[in-house]
Amino acid sequence: MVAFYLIGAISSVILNKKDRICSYFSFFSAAAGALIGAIFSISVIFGETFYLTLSQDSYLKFGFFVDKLSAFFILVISISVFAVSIFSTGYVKEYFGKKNIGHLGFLYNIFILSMIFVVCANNAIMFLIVWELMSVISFFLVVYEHEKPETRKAGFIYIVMTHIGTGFILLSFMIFAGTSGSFSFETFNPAGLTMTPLLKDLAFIFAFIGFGAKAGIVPLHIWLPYAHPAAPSNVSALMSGVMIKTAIFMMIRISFDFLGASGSWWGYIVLAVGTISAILGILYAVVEPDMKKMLAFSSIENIGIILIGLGASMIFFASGKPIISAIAAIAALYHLLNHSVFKGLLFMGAGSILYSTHTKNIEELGGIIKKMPLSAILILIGVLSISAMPPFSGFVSEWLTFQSLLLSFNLNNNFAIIMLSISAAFLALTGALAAYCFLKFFGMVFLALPRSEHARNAKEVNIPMLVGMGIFALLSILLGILPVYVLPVLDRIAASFIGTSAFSQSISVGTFGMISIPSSQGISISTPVLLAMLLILMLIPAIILLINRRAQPIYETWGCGQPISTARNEYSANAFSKPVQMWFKSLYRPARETEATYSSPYLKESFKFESKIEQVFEQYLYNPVVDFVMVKSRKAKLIQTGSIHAYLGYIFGILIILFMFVIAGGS
Amino acid sequence: MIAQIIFQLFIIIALAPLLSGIMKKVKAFFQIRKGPGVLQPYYDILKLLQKDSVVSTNVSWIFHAAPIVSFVAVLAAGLLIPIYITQLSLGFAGDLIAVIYLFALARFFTALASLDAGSSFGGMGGSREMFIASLVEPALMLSIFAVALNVGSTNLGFISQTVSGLGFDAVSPYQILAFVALFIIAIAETGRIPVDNPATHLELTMIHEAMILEYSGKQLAIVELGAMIKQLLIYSLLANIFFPWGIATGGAGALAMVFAILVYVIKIIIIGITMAVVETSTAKWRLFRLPELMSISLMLSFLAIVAFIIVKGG
Amino acid sequence: MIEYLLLAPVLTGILCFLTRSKKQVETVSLIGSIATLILGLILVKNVYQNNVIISWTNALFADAFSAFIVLIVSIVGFVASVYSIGYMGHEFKHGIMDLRKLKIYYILFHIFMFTMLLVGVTNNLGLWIAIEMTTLVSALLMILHTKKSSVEAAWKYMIICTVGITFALFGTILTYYGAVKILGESGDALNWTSLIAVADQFDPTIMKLAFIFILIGYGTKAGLAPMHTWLPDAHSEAPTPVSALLSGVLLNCAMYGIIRFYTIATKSTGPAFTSNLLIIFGLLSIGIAVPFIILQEDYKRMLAYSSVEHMGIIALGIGFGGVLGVFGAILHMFNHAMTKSLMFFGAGNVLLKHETKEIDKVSGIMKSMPATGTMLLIGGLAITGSPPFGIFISEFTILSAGFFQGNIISSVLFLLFIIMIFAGFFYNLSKMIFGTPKSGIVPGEVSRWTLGAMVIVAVFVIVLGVYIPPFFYDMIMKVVAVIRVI
Amino acid sequence: MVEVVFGSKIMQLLIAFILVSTFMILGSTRLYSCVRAFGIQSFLLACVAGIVAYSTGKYDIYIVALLTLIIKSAVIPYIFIYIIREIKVKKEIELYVNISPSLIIGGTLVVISYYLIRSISIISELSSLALSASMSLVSIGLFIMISRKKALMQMLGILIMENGLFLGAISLTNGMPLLVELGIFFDVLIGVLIMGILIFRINKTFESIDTDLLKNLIG
Repeated sequence: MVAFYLIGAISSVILNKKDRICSYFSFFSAAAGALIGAIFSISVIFGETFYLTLSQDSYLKFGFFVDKLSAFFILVISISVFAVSIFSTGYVKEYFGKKNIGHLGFLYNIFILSMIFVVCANNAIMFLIVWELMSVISFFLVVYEHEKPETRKAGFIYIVMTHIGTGFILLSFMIFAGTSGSFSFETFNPAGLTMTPLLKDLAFIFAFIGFGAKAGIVPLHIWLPYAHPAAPSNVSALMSGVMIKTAIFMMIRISFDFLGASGSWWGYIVLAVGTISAILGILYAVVEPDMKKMLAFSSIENIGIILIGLGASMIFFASGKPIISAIAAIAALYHLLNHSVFKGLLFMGAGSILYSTHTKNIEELGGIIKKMPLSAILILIGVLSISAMPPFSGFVSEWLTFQSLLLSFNLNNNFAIIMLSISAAFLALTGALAAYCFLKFFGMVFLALPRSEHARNAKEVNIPMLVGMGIFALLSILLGILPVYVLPVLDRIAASFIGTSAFSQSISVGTFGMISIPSSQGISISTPVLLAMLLILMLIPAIILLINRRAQPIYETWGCGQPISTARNEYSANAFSKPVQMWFKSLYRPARETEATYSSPYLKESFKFESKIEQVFEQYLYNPVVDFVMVKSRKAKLIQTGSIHAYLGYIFGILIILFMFVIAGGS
Repeated sequence: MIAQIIFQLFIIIALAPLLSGIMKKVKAFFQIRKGPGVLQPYYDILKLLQKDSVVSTNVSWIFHAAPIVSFVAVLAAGLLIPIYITQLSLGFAGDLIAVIYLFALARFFTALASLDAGSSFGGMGGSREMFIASLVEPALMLSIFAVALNVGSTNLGFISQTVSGLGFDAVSPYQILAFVALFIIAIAETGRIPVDNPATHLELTMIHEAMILEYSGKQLAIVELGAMIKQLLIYSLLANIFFPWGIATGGAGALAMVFAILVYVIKIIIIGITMAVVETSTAKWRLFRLPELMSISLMLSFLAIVAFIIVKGG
Repeated sequence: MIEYLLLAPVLTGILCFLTRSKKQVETVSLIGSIATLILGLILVKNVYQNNVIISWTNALFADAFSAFIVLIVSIVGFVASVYSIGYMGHEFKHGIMDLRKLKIYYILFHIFMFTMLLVGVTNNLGLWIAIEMTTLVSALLMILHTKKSSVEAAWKYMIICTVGITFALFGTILTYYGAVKILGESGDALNWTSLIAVADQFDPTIMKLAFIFILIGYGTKAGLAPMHTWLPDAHSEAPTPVSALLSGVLLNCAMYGIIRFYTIATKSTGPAFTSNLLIIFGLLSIGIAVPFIILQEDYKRMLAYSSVEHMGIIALGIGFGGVLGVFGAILHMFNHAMTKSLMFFGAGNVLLKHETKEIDKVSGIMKSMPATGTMLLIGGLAITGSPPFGIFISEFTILSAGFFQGNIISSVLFLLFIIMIFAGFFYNLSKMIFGTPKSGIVPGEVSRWTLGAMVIVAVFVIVLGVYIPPFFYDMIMKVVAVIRVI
Repeated sequence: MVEVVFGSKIMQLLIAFILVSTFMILGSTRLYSCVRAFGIQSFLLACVAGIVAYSTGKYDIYIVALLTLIIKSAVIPYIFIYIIREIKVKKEIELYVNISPSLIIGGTLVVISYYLIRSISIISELSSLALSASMSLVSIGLFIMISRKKALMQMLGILIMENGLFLGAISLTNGMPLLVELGIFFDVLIGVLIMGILIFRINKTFESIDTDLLKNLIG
């Protein structure tokens, strides 16, 4: 597996002159590597853990440790890499003339390789090296088109935020290493249990902030909406589909494996942060005109949902209900899998729209369904599954998360019930807003009349891109219809880190692929039957429509009389999300600039309307800190005055101080 | 098993227009006018089925698919809701959350179709509908939470069975609170007066109507029927979760079923009338005051949970 | 054996003096630096076998630590001479340098090498003389270009360092005074070997006083915090190969002096006093470097401040003590020498191409000089301590030493400063590297030599990040044994 | 170890004279008088070294004394005068701190160094007088460099500090081993030469040797 990625990387460097061949070569080897990765991970999930240590006697020991949890993540990585690689062979054609493809291919393969290493590192030093390697390589990928100034800004914010994250991770590893004496992860586990509660809490908090910065939880999320849109689409599909998940992977490993999730209030923090990220993520997504930025915000939202699942499972685990905690963990893992599938699909969709219309702004698009019918259907599937519509994959994981939240009544402490119910309400609000946001996305981009030249001459994308998207679309339907096969796999993984398998006692798989949680009384769902029902019932309206065929004359849309053929009085994306803007005015603080030019005092010639949403977090959290540092360092610069006399004065001063220090110390 | 499904379908499709006819009749009565006959909706639908349907130029396949999908989604939800018998043959296929998400699917497609025509009415209707939906869902979820807390499961058949088993002492404080919350949500879901005015085509007040403005002929018939069925289902939800007395429990004889159907029809009519009374007595609220209405229902369901904890927690 | 090592650079210096044409000068200097490198490696191998070599009436002395310094000096010296052939060749072509100046440059270059090697190998007080000579020679090297700023920088460098070194002399005298009281008047009262053996009997207060003067004296030379003021001027004004030598190696030699006295002082005054001083100075230098790197306009000055920061880190490492701390510091010396010279070479290429040191006036290096661009990026990432490279390993060891030793506050401060420096450094670097190149810049590399030098050093930087070869590991452990003599 | 010597009157007299010469430099406003005072100071230093050599019977110190006499009191002043004549520099010295306050500061510095050495009681009573003199010489040298604008004066400051150290060395350890002393002298000489070259270069580029102009390398 590793070999394939390496071949991909090296080949793309060698052949970087001849674009076409090298792009095929590098991306196909990546796809092949993904296939083997998938097989390898399934074998580990059903087989036993896999150890390989190629350590030398010297200071740096490199070893691999692949248990069920990391195998699951390798599976997730491999699936998305497989589809995205096929997609990128087509997508990369856009860069043929302009950019160096070998460069992209090389970075792409190393990026995947580093992600896989991150997931199966077995000691802290190697983990940190590979973790930062992943961020550095993804930084290069983000800055691939570095002509545009905003890509540079995005790259810079991204690399600095990940570096701060690594700083926190380093701190938490230090605490572990302090108690366990050595840096390998095996010793972290016993160390985790023996630590004093304060140290345990500190280690958890640092790890949570560190990995949260990478996962993009709310206070630390500002880099995500910059970095993902700046990267080429196939890379951003991978980044938000998979890279963020590696942070979740480490969070699970640290909180469950190392610290045994014993701190009771940890679960509440994770839950609260998850809920806030979900809400704020989607709120910003709804009002975002830029396609890829909207998808980046919605990744923050989905990370929030995964964290809600994780938080609930930690709460249950801490209050001694392993079975329900296993269910909640399964819900989180399932949503993680689904998210990497449909988010990958949507990013690829956005990429193909960008490929054919060369613009990311929804306001300028419209009516593309007539020009790109195939990708429209695929993206529709993606949109339906992300807004958790029944027969699709999003629904199952959302249903599971809701059920795990609803199961809280088994807990006897009331605070948990209230907290979980509030987060359930917020989860519902996020779900609805997600539907709202993606409806706006699909409606504005694909339906009605094209609003700009770009949209008018959009053309269908080439085959590999469609195939890539097709794979993911098929997967999201399958994941939606056949959760029955996925759940036992997830349960085995959840059992690996929670200890009890939820499957044996509670979730049983009945006929027709029904999942029921009889731990209480018969909560059950079976999507295959639901879909079957939908299809059968389809007949009734079909019959009504077909009985006596009637003519269907085509005529102008109804515009209260005057003909409206232009796209000007269509509902624009901004208008569509206006109600939400009004309702959340305090959060967005919308700024409006209107500019009107008058041909004569009465006749308004043109009217330009500009509304901007204020990035609250950036304004009030990050800029003050940066300004403070700048002001302080500007003052500090005065030390270097340039006059030699001042410098001699410094030496004289320090001499006197030390002298006093000695005399005080000495006598 | 299949017979039971078809029978349930038949009841739903038959009763839906009757219910809206009765409600129109009651509203007319309150507005001291004679108003159309109770069976008027049936005639409307039959008339529409004979008409041509005019389709706008810049429309894609979604416009044609949307009515079918939304009608089917609502019907599927119908099969999951206990109308007259708790042991539904397809009961295991979905629970309360599945029903809500089926309604969401229906709403999603109608809103999508509204955008397709490219007219500003459709866009406005779609955006307002989704806006209200995003307000309704948290309140809805919390009320389900309240109900599920008491019963322990969200499976509809199971809920109505346990509540009917409880007999009269089911009417405890949190049940009532949950009912009122659900009632307010029902108004929003079915597009009744304080939230949306079903009867008019005036841009200011119409939300649901605006979305289906473009439809005509057979497609309009399907959409109208779908809306009526949705209304019926929501009311039957209200009826069978909170006052399921008289619903036939599993394995009961034919007689019990007939009795159950009769009781069900009466209950639905009572709720219809109360809804009509509410409609005529209140004026339509401004769109941006609706969040207040929704937060009332949110608070109510939250109180229901707290009440439940106090009662059960002790 | 050590004499040959010292002889080689002097010989090359004289030979350069005799040569006539540019070609000859370059070949002679290249051969000379290769000879120095080989001799240096031989010395290291000898020391690796039989620990200590003393020769020439024990005025010259080489143990594991000085062998390590000789290793750094010879490697960086060799690479710098390769680089300067390309660099000076380019300047020669552009008429900035005539033959006479070129010859002076090479002569001084090799004498500078000689003085630095001398620092490594001399016995106690010889150290002071050697460092004094390095100052003198490097000051001369700085005034090759008769520009206003380089003259000013040279003058400041000269005055501040000489003042610093006079303090160091006073410190050495005090140590000598302490030693004489015990060892008597005999000549060898100043040699390391005898001093360390008897160090614990010294009078603590004298040693404390002596250590203060030494710390200030050699601290000025090493660029530790309050005395660092000359460093940015000197390193940014000197010709690039010289500034690479200056910050890559010279600072290490000064640090070598401090550590030598540190071992003696800790034996007599106990670790608390000396290591706290080192930690304070270390943190101060890292802290002072932060604002200057964030708000910097001149990229060579930015590199100079990052040298101040790295010297602070080494001092911190030694201050934390323990096997881990000292191991980290020594490894850091080597990594820093390599990475800093890589960065200076890159900066040199940029300077030759863009003729300006302003960060804002330079952009799009990745486009105009892809090879230098990637090297600069790798170096930039390495210098700020991001993991896949060597510096991260040494900083990680120092940090873990700090945590294990229990002084948490200083380690957390250390981490905070590094992150801020990363942000500032990368902000400036990315402004230079990415984007579209300014008009009028002809793309293409400066010359094969400069690129070759950079590649050699880049190999060290990358390899050491991932894999520390066993023999290198043992050598450092030997050095650690010498330092942590307690 | 040598005890008797330091107690003797001559030594104290010489040390006092050395202090007087430093104050002459502090007080003077003209270059020539400073250089001449420096010459005297080095001469006195040579005598001190001679006496120490005579009393301890260590012959190498004689050579050292001779060396100081030749280099410090003859060669270096000649270099100074050559530089002054060559650059035709204005005779007066611009000052940051004018004469009277610098004299007062010089005085306080002497008192402080005396008190400092006194507080480090371990150093034997005998050499404390010489040591405090050397400490004060060092601090006054530093002060001269800080307070005078002329580059030449900064050179002079360094040399005064050098003398202070030499005095300290002689008084503490009766002279370092010969090889080391030679090294120090050799370095000092080259140092002065190179500073001379630097001053010529400054004069060529800045047309004056006022260090106030050397201010444009900031930040």
